[in-house]
Amino acid sequence: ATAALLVTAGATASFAQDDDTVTIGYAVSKSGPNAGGSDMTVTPNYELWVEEVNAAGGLTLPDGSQKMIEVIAYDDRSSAEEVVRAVERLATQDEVDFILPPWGTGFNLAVAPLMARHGYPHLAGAAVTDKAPDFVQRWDSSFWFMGGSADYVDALTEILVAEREAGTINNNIAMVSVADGFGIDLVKAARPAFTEAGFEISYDKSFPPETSDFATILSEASSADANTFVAFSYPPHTFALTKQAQVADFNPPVFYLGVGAAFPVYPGIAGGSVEGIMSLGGIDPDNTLNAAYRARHEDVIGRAPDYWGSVLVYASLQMLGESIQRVGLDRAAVAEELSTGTFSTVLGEETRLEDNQLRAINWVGQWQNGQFVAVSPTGGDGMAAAQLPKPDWD
Amino acid sequence: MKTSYAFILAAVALVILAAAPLFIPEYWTGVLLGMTGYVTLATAWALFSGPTRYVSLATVAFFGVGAYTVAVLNETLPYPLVLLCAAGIGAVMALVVGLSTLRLAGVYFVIFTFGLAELVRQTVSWWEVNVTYTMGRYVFLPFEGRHIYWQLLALATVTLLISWAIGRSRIGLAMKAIGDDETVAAHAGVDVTRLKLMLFVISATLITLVGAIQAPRWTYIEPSIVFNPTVSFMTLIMALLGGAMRLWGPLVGAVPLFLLFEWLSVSFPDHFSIILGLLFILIVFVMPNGVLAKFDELRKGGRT
Amino acid sequence: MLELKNLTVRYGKHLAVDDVSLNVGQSEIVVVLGANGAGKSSTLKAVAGMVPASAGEVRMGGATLTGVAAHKLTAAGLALVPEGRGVVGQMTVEENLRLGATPTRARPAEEDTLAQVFEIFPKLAERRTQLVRTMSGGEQQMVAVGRAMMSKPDFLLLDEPSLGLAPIVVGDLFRALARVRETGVGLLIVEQNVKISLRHADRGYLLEAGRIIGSGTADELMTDNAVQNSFLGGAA
Amino acid sequence: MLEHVVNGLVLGGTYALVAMGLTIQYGIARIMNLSFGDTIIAACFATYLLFTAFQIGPILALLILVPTGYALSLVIYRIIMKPLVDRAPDEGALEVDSILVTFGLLFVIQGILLTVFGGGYTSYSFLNTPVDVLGTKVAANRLLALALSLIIGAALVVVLFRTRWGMVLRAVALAPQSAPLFGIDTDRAARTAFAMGGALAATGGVVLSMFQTFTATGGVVFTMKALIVVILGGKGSVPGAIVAGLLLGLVETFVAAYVDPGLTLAAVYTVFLLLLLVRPNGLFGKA
Amino acid sequence: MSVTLQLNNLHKRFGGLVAVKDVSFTLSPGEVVGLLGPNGSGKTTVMNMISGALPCDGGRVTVGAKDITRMKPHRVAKHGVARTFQLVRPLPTLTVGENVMLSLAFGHKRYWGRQARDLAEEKLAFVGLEGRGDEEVSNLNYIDQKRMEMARALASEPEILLLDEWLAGLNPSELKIGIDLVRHLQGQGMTVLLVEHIMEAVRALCSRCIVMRTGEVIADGPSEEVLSQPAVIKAYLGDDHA
Ligand SMILES: Nc1ncnc2c1ncn2[C@@H]1O[C@H](COP(=O)(O)OP(=O)(O)OP(=O)(O)O)[C@@H](O)[C@H]1O
Ligand SMILES: Nc1ncnc2c1ncn2[C@@H]1O[C@H](COP(=O)(O)OP(=O)(O)OP(=O)(O)O)[C@@H](O)[C@H]1O
Ligand SMILES: [Mg+2]
Ligand SMILES: [Mg+2]
Repeated sequence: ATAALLVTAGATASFAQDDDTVTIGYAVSKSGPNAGGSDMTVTPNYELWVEEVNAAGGLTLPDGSQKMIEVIAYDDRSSAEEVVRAVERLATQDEVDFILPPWGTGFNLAVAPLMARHGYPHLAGAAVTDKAPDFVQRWDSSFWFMGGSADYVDALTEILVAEREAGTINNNIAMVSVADGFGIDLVKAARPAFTEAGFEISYDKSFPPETSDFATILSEASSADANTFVAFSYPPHTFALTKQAQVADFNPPVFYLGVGAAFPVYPGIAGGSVEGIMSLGGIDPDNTLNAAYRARHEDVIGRAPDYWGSVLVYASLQMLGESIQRVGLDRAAVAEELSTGTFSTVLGEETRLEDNQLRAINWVGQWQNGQFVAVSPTGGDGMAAAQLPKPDWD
Repeated sequence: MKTSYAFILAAVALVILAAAPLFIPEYWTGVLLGMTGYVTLATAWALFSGPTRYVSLATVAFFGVGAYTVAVLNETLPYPLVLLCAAGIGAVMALVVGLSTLRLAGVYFVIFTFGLAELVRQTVSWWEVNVTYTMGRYVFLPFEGRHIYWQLLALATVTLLISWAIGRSRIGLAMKAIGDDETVAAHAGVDVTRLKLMLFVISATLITLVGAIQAPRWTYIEPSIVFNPTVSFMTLIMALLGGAMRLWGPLVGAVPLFLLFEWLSVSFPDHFSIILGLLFILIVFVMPNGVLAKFDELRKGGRT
Repeated sequence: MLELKNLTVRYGKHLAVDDVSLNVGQSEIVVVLGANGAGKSSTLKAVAGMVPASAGEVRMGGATLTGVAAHKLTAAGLALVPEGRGVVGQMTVEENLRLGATPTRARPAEEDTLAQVFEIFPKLAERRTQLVRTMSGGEQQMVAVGRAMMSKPDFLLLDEPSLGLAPIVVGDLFRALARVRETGVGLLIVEQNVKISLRHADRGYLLEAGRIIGSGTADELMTDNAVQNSFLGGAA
Repeated sequence: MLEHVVNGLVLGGTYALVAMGLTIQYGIARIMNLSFGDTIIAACFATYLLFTAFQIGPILALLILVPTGYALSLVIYRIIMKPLVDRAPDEGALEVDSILVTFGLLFVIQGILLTVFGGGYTSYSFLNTPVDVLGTKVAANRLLALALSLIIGAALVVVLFRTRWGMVLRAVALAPQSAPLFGIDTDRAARTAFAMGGALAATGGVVLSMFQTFTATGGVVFTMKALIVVILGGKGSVPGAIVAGLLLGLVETFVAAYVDPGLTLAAVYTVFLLLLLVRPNGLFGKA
Repeated sequence: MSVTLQLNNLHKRFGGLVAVKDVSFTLSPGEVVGLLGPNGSGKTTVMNMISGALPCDGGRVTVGAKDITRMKPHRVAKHGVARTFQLVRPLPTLTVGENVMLSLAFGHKRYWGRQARDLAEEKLAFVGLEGRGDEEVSNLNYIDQKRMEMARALASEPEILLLDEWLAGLNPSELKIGIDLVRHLQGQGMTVLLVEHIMEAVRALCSRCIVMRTGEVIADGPSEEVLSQPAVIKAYLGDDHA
């Protein structure tokens, strides 16, 4: 096996040096528990972007010449050790020109030191973390595109406060969260935010990620006298919570769920009854750039992107491409450009990073008439107004 | 005579392995690192599970606890002390587990240990969520791959030495006897309980240390990362493949299997599972008693 | 008639049974005597299909049985009580016995045979619901014989049935076997308890290092010098 | 209180349903089938495909997939397991071999599913309608799982303990070497049991797919949960699997309701470990 | 050299079944005593309780001045009590020699290395297995396995030996070898408790017999006397042996 390994290693190394192409490598979870997340938010966008760039003749360099993108993609099998080694391989064996990050907060952090050490700009597209400012200090060529939990929570709180004033909801919130980094980060931000806004958190529990039955949790939550139900959940939980809420006829005026509610398959899973459900993300249906992106995604990948992370990941790739166009393949220069430049992306004509973080993010979205529209930042460009209370389940 | 040759050979191999990171690309150091990690895990696992045939799936419980200890303490204690703490925690946990599982045998023990690993993971999760309010911890130790590799290499050497020493001692004989028939062993004067416990603790402590040493490599640690049951399964499969009853068995199982995994995932990232699965089935059919047994068989066959 | 013709059994290179020919008639008790390791058990196992014969033939009532799977042999009327008994320890006495009546041929008479077994081994009737595993060695042997009888065999092969049985039970067992024989069954018995087995047998064979070295009627063997010397320790 | 009992039983019914097939495969055919969960997932995907692409509802899918599961398992037994059974010198060897080979099989099934369906989350909605059980609203699809597990379980118990065929299967489970002496065709029994396990996995998959979100790589979770239930019940014991499944369902529900949902799984494992310590061979197991 | 083994009111229940009821007897040093009784009368259970394999429900076992009741088997072994098993139990992954070395390594002297190997060879030679220490156990035939088990028991250098049907399954000529071996031990002053159904062996070896029935001792005394008691004949021997 060793001999064979060396042969492949040699082979990949040789085309990496091919001057006509730009090699871009990534390791994503094609199998294992993280495959579901990667497969929705990260991998399709990487594929879409490469396909589009190559269809247009390749990446444009400052001198106007173009180079096709070669991709080296590995499966990290949802293991931290694998993802680290795969990135090491991309950096030191395949010597690729750029490395795209894996899916998930944990894995982005796992590879961050390596990317920094080897001088690769790290466009963390699918990682939600409040520590982003710290990380930017630590690894100055790291870029964070999904915001932090406080952002999402504050945006939600703002909406809740308005609804309470309008008399739509009472002062109680029932809140559940998945017991992993994502859920806990959010819930940790939510507790002080809600309390400071004068809300009472009358039910506040975390559940293990393996949980698949929510009958009891919802029945306890529904007896908490809360008009607001918030779940910081992952797709399997989001789906199960929805189905169970329908069965138990649990229909609080505010029904906010985590990852998965912004998936295009969600309405089908919920039996079509999604009107009024809120979650992270959301789009502006009138944004033509975004609409075009969604159409292309469906064309190339065969299915629609989700309404939250996908567009951010895709935008990060566009920014990478534009940076290369401006400064060439020098990674330090690209990092510098990412940090300081202004870009035209699916998010808007003037997308820029603040302190290496993308801040122009839609924090809260809501299903309205079959679309998952952004309702926050409230009053922002192209934002719809939240429509509450949520109507009855069909 | 033969032993001293073997020792010299092993020492030379060790020196070469230790010097390797200075000459090879970082990625290959990473491969060596991962491999050494699994060699240590499999050898340590086989220390207890090989002769006694108590198949343990608790590997990742100890591995994860080791990693977590580092994650929790790395900012408060000097690193060597952190490792010591990890070893201590692993040992104490193994003692408790060992004491409570003595009545179980066969598949009941197997699943018990699996359940145990899950329980540890759930408990750590719950503790972090509800008591310390932190899910996900950071390990910012200034280690590169090769630093971790050297530590693992040292641990692997120690583990193999322990395994070698036990294999030659009366304890090794007693462990094999326990694997065959505990009652007979007891009547022959073996304090079955104590011995099993001792070996379990040694094995678990070594496993804990592997987790502790590897932790800095991932920067970020949360239960779903460090308590990944795959670790238990891989360890088991590697040891069984090489032959868990022999000193070099786990090593001989871990190295090719690890390289195979690596090669497959590099060359066939999209069909890794299918190819791996088919190869696995093939291996079972071609080498029913593990790689070393197959070698023995071929050697014997060659002679006659 | 159960006939073994030139039966040979090898374990790898080791020749355990070497060209053995013998026969058992209906209502006949035939014993095979021999030292430990002489190949007695291997012979029985080969006949019952538990180990493959490397050469030779087994015929029962004219039909060739060589190569037939063990369970089919039982169904065809050949029952083996092996060394180590072959009972299901975690089932009850009654379940073991009833399981013995699995072959179709045994079904109709199941209740009658059961009654018969209980009559021969009253202890089993007392312990119908005890798990066989928890019974003493001797008790388990009774279950094993009873179970074999339940399959209504034409021929019953017993491997050291008296092993570990109290003297009184050994006597009872052989008397019971004699009664089994009266129902038309032929019995092929491997025994170390030479005296009592010859007392109840019609004929016998001597096996040494896998080969038949002598045979004769029970009476002949009883007084035979070779038997006297090697099996009865030269005593009277 | 009553509500939690109902919810607990309903949840436990799923566990029992999933575990029964495994306990039969392991108990009678002696195959420790690590790919059991992946078989379930495969059935989930098949149901999904039938439903979304061919408009064949899951109930009808049962009629198609259960026999398919049986037949495919027979084939798998023939091709992969039989040679191992034949060559195994003793039970321990077969156990090791079957662990290794089904570990491989797990990857094959997973790989096929990944190639065909991708790694994403899959879920659809069917029979997600409330049914009132003693004042608690329970999803019809989950109730179906409970009902099926009880019906199948009862049928299996009757077969195993009241019929000769069942006695034969149990004998093979308990003493495979001796079974031929009883005139039992062990190969056939093992084959049948393995295939029955496959059919039960298919049943579980069809039913689970109605309410569970599944991914191509999610089989391990089912395998391990099923193993926990099997072992807690006592290997090879169908009543054990049912009682253990229901018990764990109740434990989860009560802990979620009265203690903390975060501790449900911790509680399940604790109960599992404690019960095993008291009864080292499971609730219904015999030493 | 030997010590006294004393049982006082030993008691054992299995669920509802009283397997051993108030069994008391004493073995004097150097005595070879037959423990007889119908199948299931509790003989093996008594042996199990002496050797620590089963906990007693009541009663006391002493070796010399030492109370060994409820001791774990390995400690009982260190107090000079060794046993064989009713069905031979060789340790199959160990060689013949290692089977014996195990007892040497964990007996009270804890021999190891060269010395243990030599002693193992010595014990094997004693039972008639000289030169076979390196063989696989599976190469041994039945009687040789029995011999090895005896060697293993002797290797822990016991003063009291419990033999549970050690002679069963031997043919008459092999039986003679076995009987001679036990006699040899007797000559060395070993105290032996012998459970046996082969009456030739009992008559040849035991000066004294204890007979059990349904868990109780029904006779204890010189063999001749005991074996001719009507109760013993009725319960155990049958008319054939009368
Ligand atoms: N499975 C086996 N593999 C290899 N050799 C075997 C096997 N079974 C038996 N033998 C060998 O074959 C020979 C005959 O064995 P067998 O068991 O038939 O003897 P036996 O006459 O029944 O002796 P015993 O009185 O000890 O039961 C012996 O030398 C034995 O060691
Ligand atoms: N673990 C157990 N559980 C239940 N009953 C048991 C157990 N062990 C032994 N018995 C019962 O206790 C009684 C005594 O058994 P024991 O094995 O001591 O008999 P024994 O005198 O040695 O008989 P044999 O001469 O047949 O070996 C028997 O009736 C047996 O069925
Ligand atoms: Mg024999
Ligand atoms: Mg006994």
